[in-house]
Amino acid sequence: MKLLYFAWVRQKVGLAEEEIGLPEDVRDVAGLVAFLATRSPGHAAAFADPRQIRAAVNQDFAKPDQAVAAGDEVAFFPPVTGG
Amino acid sequence: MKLLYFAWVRQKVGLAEEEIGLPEDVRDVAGLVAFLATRSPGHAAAFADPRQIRAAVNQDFAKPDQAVAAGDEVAFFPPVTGG
Amino acid sequence: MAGPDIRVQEAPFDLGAESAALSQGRTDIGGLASFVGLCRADDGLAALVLEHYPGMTERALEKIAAEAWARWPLTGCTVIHRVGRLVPGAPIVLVLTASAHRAAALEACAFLIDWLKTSAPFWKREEFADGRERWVEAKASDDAAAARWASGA
Amino acid sequence: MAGPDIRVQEAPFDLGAESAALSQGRTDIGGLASFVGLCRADDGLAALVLEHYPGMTERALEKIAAEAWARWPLTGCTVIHRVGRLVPGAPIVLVLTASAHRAAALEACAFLIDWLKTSAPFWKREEFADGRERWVEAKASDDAAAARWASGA
Repeated sequence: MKLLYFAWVRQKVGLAEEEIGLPEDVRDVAGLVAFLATRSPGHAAAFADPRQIRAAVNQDFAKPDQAVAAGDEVAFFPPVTGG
Repeated sequence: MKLLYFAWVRQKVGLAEEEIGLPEDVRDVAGLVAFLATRSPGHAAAFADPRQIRAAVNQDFAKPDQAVAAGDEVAFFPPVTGG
Repeated sequence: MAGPDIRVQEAPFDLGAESAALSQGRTDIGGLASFVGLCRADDGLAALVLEHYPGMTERALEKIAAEAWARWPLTGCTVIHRVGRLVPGAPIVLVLTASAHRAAALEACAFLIDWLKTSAPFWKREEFADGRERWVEAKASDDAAAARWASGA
Repeated sequence: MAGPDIRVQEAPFDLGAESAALSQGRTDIGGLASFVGLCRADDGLAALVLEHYPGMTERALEKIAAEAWARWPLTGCTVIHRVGRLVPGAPIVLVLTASAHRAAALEACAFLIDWLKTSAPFWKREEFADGRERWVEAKASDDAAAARWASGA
């Protein structure tokens, strides 16, 4: 699975992107967030408050209960502030 | 009194402006319209339907009951269509 | 900027130049909204001839712009309305509003163009390719658009 | 015009040139509305750094613009959003809409900028003169502005 991080999520994780093997028991965005929070102190800091995190699966905004699969591109970021 | 005409009011009257002596019994815009309608066939055509006419007294939009005096500049025109 | 900049002129205007004039060298503007009204070639229109009431027209525009200036926290406001003979494709009117905040700029711009349509002494005559002429009639929809603002919408 | 023209770029844009590109040679446009968002120098801001999600950002802008295109009878629509490091006074975003009718152009322009604020993957980091940095937080007022359109207002 390809993971992308943006804004302060990227800064806290310390990576702009990474490839991971998706654990069998991770089925949705919320589960992926919980799993990622255990990967490193940086990940833990980035995902400490899941309410601050937004996600996109294959470049579409995704809710916490959206399903994820091994071939997906999943991105995590703060609420957007364009315009 | 200085009178100004615009758009089709000007075309029907056949004048862009004229100076008139204000009859004593003409006290407001509606009275002035009724008086002007008697001045010439052109005036009569222009002022045939007072509902189609708008007025300004001293360059402010004016209602039919607005008072007019000899020194005023009074303009007549159709509803505006700018923008 | 001391207040709104109002012009009634025959000459064309330049949106880019007017917008730059409002924003150049400033760092307090968050949003710049503009509206340009253009002459359409409906029904074989050859030209629009715009007539105005010199003196009163400028006063009416100043008054409308001063009202927008009082109602929204604007940092700049330019209104240019052309008169004379305009061919299809030609720009007729420019409204440009600047503010620290986007909503103020957008609302003031819409307010100004709605009021210009109903409250400024301009008259449009249409000249058609076949020689016909017709004075444009005021639209009830324009009155309704302007009235929205009066009711505080 | 086949549809909206969407660009995400580091380079500045030119309102006058973009507006001319939408209207030049056409006689079916009655109104051209635009909004330019600029970088303000609030609180000693030295620069805004705009990050985006290449690929998704363009898709999101295409989707928002296609929605505006479907909802209003537009004859042209240009959306340009800059990324990278922008100093106070620099233009950040341009929304330009053209239509036969002014209300459609004005409404589509306001709709697009409201949705851009809440639905396009951009993130702003503020850099201050004293070395501090801060990620801009999403505003509830922006969500409210975007939600207005969803309710059919």
